[in-house]
Amino acid sequence: MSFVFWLVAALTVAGGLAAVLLKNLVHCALALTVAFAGLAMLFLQLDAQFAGFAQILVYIGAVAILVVFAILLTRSSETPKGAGIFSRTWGAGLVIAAAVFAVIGWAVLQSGAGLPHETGVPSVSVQQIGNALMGRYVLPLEIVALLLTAALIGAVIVAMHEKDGAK
Amino acid sequence: MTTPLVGYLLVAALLFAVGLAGALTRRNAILVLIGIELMLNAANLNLIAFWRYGPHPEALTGMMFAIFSIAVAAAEAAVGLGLVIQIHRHAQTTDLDQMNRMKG
Amino acid sequence: MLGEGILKGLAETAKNFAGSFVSEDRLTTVEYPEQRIPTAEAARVFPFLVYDGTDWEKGLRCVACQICEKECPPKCIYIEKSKDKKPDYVGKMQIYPARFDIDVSVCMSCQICVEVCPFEAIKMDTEFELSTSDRFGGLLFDREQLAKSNEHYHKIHPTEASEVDARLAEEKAKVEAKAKAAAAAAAAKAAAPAASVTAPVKSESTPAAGAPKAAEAAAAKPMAQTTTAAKAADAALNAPAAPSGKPAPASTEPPKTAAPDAGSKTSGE
Amino acid sequence: MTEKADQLFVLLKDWLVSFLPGNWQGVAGVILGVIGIAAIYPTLFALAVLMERKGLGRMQNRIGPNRVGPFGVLQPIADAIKSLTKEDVVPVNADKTVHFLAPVVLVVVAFMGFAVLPAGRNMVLVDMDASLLFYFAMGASTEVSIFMAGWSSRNKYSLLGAMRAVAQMISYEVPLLLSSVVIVMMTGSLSLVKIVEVQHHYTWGFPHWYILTPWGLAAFVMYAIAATAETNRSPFDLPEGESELVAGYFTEYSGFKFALFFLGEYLGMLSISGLGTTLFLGGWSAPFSFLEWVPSWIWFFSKVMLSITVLIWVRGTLPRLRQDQLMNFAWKFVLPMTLLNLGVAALWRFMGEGWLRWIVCSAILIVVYVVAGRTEMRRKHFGPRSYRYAE
Repeated sequence: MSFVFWLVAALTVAGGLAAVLLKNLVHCALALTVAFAGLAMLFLQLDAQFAGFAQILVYIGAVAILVVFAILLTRSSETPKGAGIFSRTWGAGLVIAAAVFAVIGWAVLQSGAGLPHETGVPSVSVQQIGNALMGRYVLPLEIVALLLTAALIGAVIVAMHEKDGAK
Repeated sequence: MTTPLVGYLLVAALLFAVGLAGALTRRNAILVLIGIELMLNAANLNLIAFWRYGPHPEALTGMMFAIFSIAVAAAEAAVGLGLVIQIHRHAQTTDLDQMNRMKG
Repeated sequence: MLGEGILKGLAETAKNFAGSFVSEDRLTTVEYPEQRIPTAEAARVFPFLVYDGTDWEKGLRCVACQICEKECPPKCIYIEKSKDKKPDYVGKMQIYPARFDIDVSVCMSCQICVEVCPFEAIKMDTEFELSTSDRFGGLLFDREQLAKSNEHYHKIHPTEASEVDARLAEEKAKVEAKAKAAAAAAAAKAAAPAASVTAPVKSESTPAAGAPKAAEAAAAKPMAQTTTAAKAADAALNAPAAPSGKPAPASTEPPKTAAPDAGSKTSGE
Repeated sequence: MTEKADQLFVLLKDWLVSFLPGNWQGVAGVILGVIGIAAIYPTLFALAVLMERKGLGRMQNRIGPNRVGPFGVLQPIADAIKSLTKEDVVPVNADKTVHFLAPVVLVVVAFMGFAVLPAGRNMVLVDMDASLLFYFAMGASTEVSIFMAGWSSRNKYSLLGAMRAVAQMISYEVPLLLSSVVIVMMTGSLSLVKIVEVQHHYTWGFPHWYILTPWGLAAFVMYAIAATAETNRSPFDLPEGESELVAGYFTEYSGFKFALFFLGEYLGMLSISGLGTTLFLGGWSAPFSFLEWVPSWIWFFSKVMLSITVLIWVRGTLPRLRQDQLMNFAWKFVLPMTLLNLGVAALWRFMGEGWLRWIVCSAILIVVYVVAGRTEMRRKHFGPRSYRYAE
């Protein structure tokens, strides 16, 4: 259903825009969760159930909450009233972003005719994903596991209070 | 499923641009991280869309890529936010415009 | 082992749950307005005024001495003295409170008024359901609302009330003995022949506990007047025969618990 | 007849749907399923509230509600009417939109979890491949709504309660997931329907429930602990510790929105009990093979209510934990135990049939439990409270 797709796409993009445009940081984080939820719905539309639910579990359940915690922990530094929320070089950034979008969009539209429009729904069970993870992709899986462990320990050490005597 | 692949790719491109604009223009370090998350997600959408419309969906390549990307993004967010908190503790600000010195 | 305490606790609550259906001890709550826990004897809420007999206005023990009014820490008692006098429990003429108000919204239930009262006239009540829709007037209790019978006092604080009654009886007996002595002395002094009449009457009436009344009656009237021996003897003779005509009615009698005590004392003297 | 009773709701749905034209029947079936969920679980919620109030009262030597209706059974209705007619107060400084959205999101997410729970034979709204993952995704989303509630109220108690709740839920989500992963490992499926079907076998009249294996029992205990913490129930109810935080994250909610929070909390309890039932207690399967004539949905709902009873019982028994005890317990005891349990389950799987695996697996679990418990108790990580006054 195309209508549902456009609705969800609009929701996602609106969430993303709100996340980068709003003044209040917590509102930004909540808008980010909307964007994440929209993306998860897009994944579901693409018949990628596992990825969609993983998206919700990881992004909404963990990353958004992490962002919120970070915002509250650094709250004393909220931008003072007078200063804008955008950087001094916002013009350049906007131009770059617009240029990137223009290039990608142009490329997509150029190749639009050659892209497939209709394919059968791929019948992929979670079991297949599991088998693939444990078979063909076992090395990446292990590397990701290592990366996550490293990131966990690293994040704890980075964010940990340094004790005065520890130096 | 009548939505063509182009639709997904355009949405992903838009989201990526929005994320990039956020990362480049906002002053707050956390907002920059949010922008980066959006860009990663846009890439994920592309991966899933290509997996869905690609010639060999049963090979699961795009799906796997997206799943690993999600895991890596979680790690990235954790470390990134840890860094932001540490910087804030160090410089008492998360305003990137004021972080213009290498020495504390 | 870890978790042992949790299991013990769970067993205890399970016992409580199951026991609440069978055992009274495991269900200590009662359904209040319908069911009530009997108030403890030591329960005290707000003060009330004790009266003897059936007529609250006549039997009020309070003599409007205003000690409680002065002692009351939050000053919630308001007393107006009467112009006239009425006899108290021993028959002595006393003034009485024309107005006696307690603002129970101010009262702090400290019981100081009870402790300072020399006449055992004010005691603590156990009535606690005093809610009213009238915020200002409703909690200002006047004489009529405050007056409660000695029976009520016995009902709520039996032990204490018995003690009080015993004490009162003792005092009364003392007064009476004094009056008797005075009467006897007066009789002996004024008219020697009358004494021979009086003595047998006394000895007759003591076992029936009629002597107090007689003495009272004797004390009430002849003290003020310069009595003749004949009059005193008349009074002593008439008293047991027609008690209703005299100011001290039967209900002034010490209650049953105290009665034998008082009686024995009287006969002993 | 037995068959008919078992499939009562399914047949009812099919009969109702058959009045509609062919291409509408699918949609109508889903809508009817949603209506069923929206009718049954709030009813169970009312029942659970009543059970909690009466049962807790009995445990505390009192009678509990007894005024509305006979023995107070209509109390939930009175509560509902009271909540719905009360004034809805929103703090002046509150973030109005977020404040409004928080309870809505909570209840919606809580309801969505029920979609994948098989409430009986063929009685599941959505039977998808990754339904367990879906359930946990929905469970994770409640954290956002709780944060929204706490933050938007602009009240320090609300915010503290919300942060506590979120930190606690994230911490206990890990053991919750890991204890469920054991089941997935043994079943080879994330589909809850399939998990129940695997357990629906009998040997000598006894069921093949996962709780009846050493690793299953261990996982169930861990699951129960994590689920209690996940639903912010006592003894893990620090987020709403009355003595310090008024009511936690819904301090600033009143009237209908408060009722929604209340509903969301109990729906969370019901759904997590339902998941526990599905994973460990054989879902809708009967406890003995000779009891199979009882309709499957009766078994499911009675098991759920039994779990709720245990939650109430625990609430009536245990005092609240301290924050450090809570976190130490999650990360230093429950998490290692679940990880060990994963290994034990793998061992069970590869030791093959026989009595040996029973002994080996039970021995490992019991020994580690006792040793770890003693060590932790000795280190006072979550032992008796010790107070340090002026240092």
